[in-house]
Amino acid sequence: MFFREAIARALREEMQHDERVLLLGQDVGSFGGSYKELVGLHRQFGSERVRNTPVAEAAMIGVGVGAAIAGLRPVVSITYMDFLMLGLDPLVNYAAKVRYKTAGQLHAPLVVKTTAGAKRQGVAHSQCIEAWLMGVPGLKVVAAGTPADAYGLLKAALREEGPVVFVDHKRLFPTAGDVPTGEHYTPIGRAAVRRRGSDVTIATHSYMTLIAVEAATRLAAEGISCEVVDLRSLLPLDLATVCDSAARTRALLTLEEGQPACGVGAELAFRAREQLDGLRIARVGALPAPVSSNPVLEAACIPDVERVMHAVRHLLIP
Amino acid sequence: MFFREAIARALREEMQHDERVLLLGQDVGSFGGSYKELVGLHRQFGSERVRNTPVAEAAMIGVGVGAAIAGLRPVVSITYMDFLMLGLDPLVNYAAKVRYKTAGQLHAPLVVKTTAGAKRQGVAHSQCIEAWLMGVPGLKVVAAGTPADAYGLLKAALREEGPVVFVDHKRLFPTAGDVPTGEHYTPIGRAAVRRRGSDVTIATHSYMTLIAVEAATRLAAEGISCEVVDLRSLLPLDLATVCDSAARTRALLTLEEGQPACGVGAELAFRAREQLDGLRIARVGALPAPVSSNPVLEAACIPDVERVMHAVRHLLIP
Amino acid sequence: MKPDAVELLRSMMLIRAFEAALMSRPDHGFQLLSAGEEAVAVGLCAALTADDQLLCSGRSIGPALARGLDPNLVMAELLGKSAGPCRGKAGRGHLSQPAAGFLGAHAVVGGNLSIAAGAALAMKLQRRPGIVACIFGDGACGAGALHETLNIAALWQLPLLLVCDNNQISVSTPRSEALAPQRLSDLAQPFGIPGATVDGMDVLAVRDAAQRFADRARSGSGPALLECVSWRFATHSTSTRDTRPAGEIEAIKARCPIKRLTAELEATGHLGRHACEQLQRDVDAAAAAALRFADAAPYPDVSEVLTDVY
Amino acid sequence: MKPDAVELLRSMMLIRAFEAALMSRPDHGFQLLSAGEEAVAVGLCAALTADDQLLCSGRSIGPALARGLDPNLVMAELLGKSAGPCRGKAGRGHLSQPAAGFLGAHAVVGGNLSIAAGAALAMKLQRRPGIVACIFGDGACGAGALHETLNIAALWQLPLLLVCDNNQISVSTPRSEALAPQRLSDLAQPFGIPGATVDGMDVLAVRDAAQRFADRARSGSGPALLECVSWRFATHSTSTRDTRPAGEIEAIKARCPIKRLTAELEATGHLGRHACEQLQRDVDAAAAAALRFADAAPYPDVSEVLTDVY
Ligand SMILES: Cc1ncc(C[n+]2csc(CCOP(=O)(O)OP(=O)(O)O)c2C)c(N)n1
Ligand SMILES: Cc1ncc(C[n+]2csc(CCOP(=O)(O)OP(=O)(O)O)c2C)c(N)n1
Ligand SMILES: [Mg+2]
Ligand SMILES: [Mg+2]
Repeated sequence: MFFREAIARALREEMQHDERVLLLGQDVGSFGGSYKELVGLHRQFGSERVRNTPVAEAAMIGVGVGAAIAGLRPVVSITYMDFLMLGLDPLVNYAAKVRYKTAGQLHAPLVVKTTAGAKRQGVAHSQCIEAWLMGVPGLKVVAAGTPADAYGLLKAALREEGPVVFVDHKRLFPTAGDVPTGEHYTPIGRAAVRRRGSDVTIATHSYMTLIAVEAATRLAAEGISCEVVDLRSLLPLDLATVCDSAARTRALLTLEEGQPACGVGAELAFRAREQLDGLRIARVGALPAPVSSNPVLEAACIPDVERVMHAVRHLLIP
Repeated sequence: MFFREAIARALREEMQHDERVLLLGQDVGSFGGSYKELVGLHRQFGSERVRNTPVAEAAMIGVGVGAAIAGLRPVVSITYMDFLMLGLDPLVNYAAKVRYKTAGQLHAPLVVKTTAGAKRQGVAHSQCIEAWLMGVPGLKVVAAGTPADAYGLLKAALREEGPVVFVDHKRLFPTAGDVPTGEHYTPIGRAAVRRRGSDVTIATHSYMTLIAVEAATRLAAEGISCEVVDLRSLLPLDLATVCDSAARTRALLTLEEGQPACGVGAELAFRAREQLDGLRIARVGALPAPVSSNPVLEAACIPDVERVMHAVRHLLIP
Repeated sequence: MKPDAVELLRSMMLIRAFEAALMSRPDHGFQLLSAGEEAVAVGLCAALTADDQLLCSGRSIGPALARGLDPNLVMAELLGKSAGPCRGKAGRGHLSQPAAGFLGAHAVVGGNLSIAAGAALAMKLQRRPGIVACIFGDGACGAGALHETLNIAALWQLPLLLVCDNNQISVSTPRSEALAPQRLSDLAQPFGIPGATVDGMDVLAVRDAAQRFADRARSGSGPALLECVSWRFATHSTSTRDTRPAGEIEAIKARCPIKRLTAELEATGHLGRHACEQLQRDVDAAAAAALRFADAAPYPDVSEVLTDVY
Repeated sequence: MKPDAVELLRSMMLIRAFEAALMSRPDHGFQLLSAGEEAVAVGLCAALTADDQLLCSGRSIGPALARGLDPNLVMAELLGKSAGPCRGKAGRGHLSQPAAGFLGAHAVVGGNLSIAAGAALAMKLQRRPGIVACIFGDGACGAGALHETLNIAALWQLPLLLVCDNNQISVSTPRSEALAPQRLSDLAQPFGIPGATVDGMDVLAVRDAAQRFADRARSGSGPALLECVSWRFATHSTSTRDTRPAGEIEAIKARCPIKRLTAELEATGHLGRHACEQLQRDVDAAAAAALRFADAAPYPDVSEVLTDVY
């Protein structure tokens, strides 16, 4: 099953189970989403529950939160994560805080689904800002790297009591993978080991998981054994799985597509080192520049297999 | 001179020097700013150059950037850093990227002045999100801790070619300190050692510098000698000053008022450890919760002298 | 004149008395007062039923009390006590009691507009009988949130009543310096949303206009925008300086909505001087009781800093 | 009919030919085409002078060429080559050449509105003779950015001409599903800003309306909002599927602004068949030359990934 189909399936099942689930977003209707990840939902559930919205990210999230506190379970689709910036006020200043500020009188079971990452779309359609969200108490943040997790995490997100940001990735939609035919939920807060290895732990998420696995495969030919951990959940972080692995390998490489400064890797490194004394750590992320749509410059900016291999080799120099 | 007066003085001098400097913001006019930090500017420079705006943070920053690329040097005042969220799209998606995407045809000498931190104003008027900005290539980010730096950094920001976010703090405005009578500029990208010490380096910024110095004073009575580094510039970070200090003390405590996850401390720790093997590090930041206006809960959430002292003692346990 | 006018008067007087009592505790920090603007909240709430929900800006004391929240609980919340409906976590600016029809305050200017629309969407989709009302200031009319919300509310015909409490100032900025439109209710026009501007110092005018729009929304005919032109008596917050000349403030206070309704009721024989004094004693007593209640209540335990985050 | 109508025709034909040439290089990735909407950009640019600046949305090929940018450079930029004015860093969606009066494209829907207002503020404060024009789509009319910009532009009487290229669709979403207003130019009304709606397939109508508003802005009388009702011929981007039925697209293409002006010019004797064919050969040659130029140009060096960040 393709990643994009896994998303549609998760939404379809949850919308069947629960009348309160509805989908709001730009071009979520008969168009079926910018990456065909919503195909069929509009036909099945109609325009009441699958609603095209104006281009108004702030109000889209605001309306989503408002509907959530009043009893619905909205999924708001923000086509590009860059434009989540336009809706951070309702997400961060309201949704993430409403349970706290009302002392539990209200809660906001809202899922914001958004697409991160670079795929030749330029400076304002390529960013990965999930690290920002990791510093927002009250939010949960997940990022699937496989069709099975796209399915399982989205379903789990829709059963949460509070707001969840579900991050997918332009380059993942056309990837394929097994998804169990039976209904299942991927627990939020648990990482997954994608490949076993003994020399170094690569901790990553989303599309970069594929890059890490590819790098690991090629490094195996050099005699370097990489364990690849797909974080899946960024808030909360599954430190235990990362540390179990790193305790064995004694070396941790964090890999993210976004900016490394104050990024996912910086956080993971800090917390892993609190647990594991003397752990060797390096990080790989985008170069400190905007992501151009230019094929040469985009490729140079974001991490690729070569850079990961290089970083692993370098980390393992005694 | 009070911190708030240092801001007004910096703006006054730069507006006198350079006709292109203008000030845009809510209540920046005869009211003189929410913390009296702009008093006198409207009277001196008039409504053309000191412009009250509507409550429209997105457009305020957008207008600022637009004016900057077209030849002015605007200062946009965003009263509370929480509301910077409303203007992140023009700041991050445009201002920070315009030089890059035009290959240097355009640049945006814009200063966004905004006030961070908690002072009994509740969940949406207390946040410190400067760490988000540290992952935005193209931006510079400074945060003054003293009146002299408020003056010097703001003046330096106004001489930059690209966008600078100048972060001040509600609790700093009424603090006093020496400001040289002669005109001067604090170079962006250089930290300052506020107190010399030998056992531990406390790296911090903004209002937390005062907390760190107070903790250091009290720890001295216990025989613990703290060096306090005021980062002043968060992007770029002055790693050299922090590492010079930490190379001597062999222990680094990072202290910030905001959330530590993916925070300033996480970044600093990562980079300091790349330079200094085996450095002991701990971090102190807000608890993982929104900041309530409640006196008990606000005080519990954000770092105070006791928590810093406790963290230092704990870090120094062999 | 409708028979419930005395009730409206009492409600306005309670707000005024409550705020006076609150002001005797400056040690609890600043507050955003509703004095002068009582008629907007009270007139609007007279048109709401128990099925409805009300949201408002940080200037929330008037709306909360007008909506019928227990003054004791409101006072406790404002003073940060755990007896408040939000256990003192919300305090000023974020007060709420959804079970009492008060989704409540949000201190981000314009921030509650789209949230109110979302709540109205939920009401509509769940075929509940209620409507959603949202009070916001003139300041919020400069924010894009209003435009986005008007458009969505019109497209989806939401049961939403947007009420602009246009006190003609935002902190220190006069409305004329911040807003180009001559009448703020005109902002609804391009969207095909009905709008009206009424005298916000006249509680009966507010109530009648609100009733008309509320009935309309309730019957499924969609949103409306009601502008109530009011005057702020106090400074923006109790810790803010005023930039208005003292003489101007005196003139403003002369337009008091309470005095105005009192005079009308007395002139038409609906209220005697004695009954009026009794009302005053009642609300003063209620305010004093609220303060005693709040004073006696404890602050939340420090451990609550980490509860109800997720 | 003004004598420069043939120039307008040529400009529209150049855009069409340029895009046809560009389409022969799908290997360079998707593009946002202006086919069908040439009259909006060309009509507007006919009213601008060298002192003015133009901004636009990501659908920027028409605006760039209409503004007079060298097709060679534009093609190079779109194909990511370092001979482009932005050295291939901008590419589609972010094309600019400020020295040529084109502050340029910004691919955030609505994102250029307030930036255009800021540029207009700079023009005004520096007492420069120019005005700023900004083209945006109907989609951007759902965004709060328009409201905030209209308000500020009106308050400050900015020399700003806002031009909505209303092609009646946003990706797949028909304008009627996304926008409540009947006429988008009505959105200017509450702010006291003059607005007009013209046939965006009629380049002369666009030019005349733009000229009127541009003159007005130039004379210090402030901003205006011009809505041009147009039709998008192609899919949203060259990699997007179309949801419109094939028959509908055929009908749309029949309204071609180029055919229309050609017919008018021929009917009035301003253009012979021969001259028209010559025009076509000219623009085809220019487009082919642009493609050759761009193909021959190198990609930027990989080291440029870190240049011009600060
Ligand atoms: C988005 C945002 N920007 C700025 C502020 C700071 N602020 C708090 S109240 C206020 C004035 C708002 O004026 P108005 O909407 O007219 O309400 P009023 O205070 O008059 O009741 C401002 C600017 C805020 N809370 N939110
Ligand atoms: C803020 C924002 N949200 C979403 C998008 C994705 N997007 C790109 S173009 C587009 C359609 C915009 O429609 P319109 O403004 O009518 O312009 P058109 O494509 O018709 O020229 C959308 C939604 C974006 N670029 N920016
Ligand atoms: Mg007001
Ligand atoms: Mg369109």
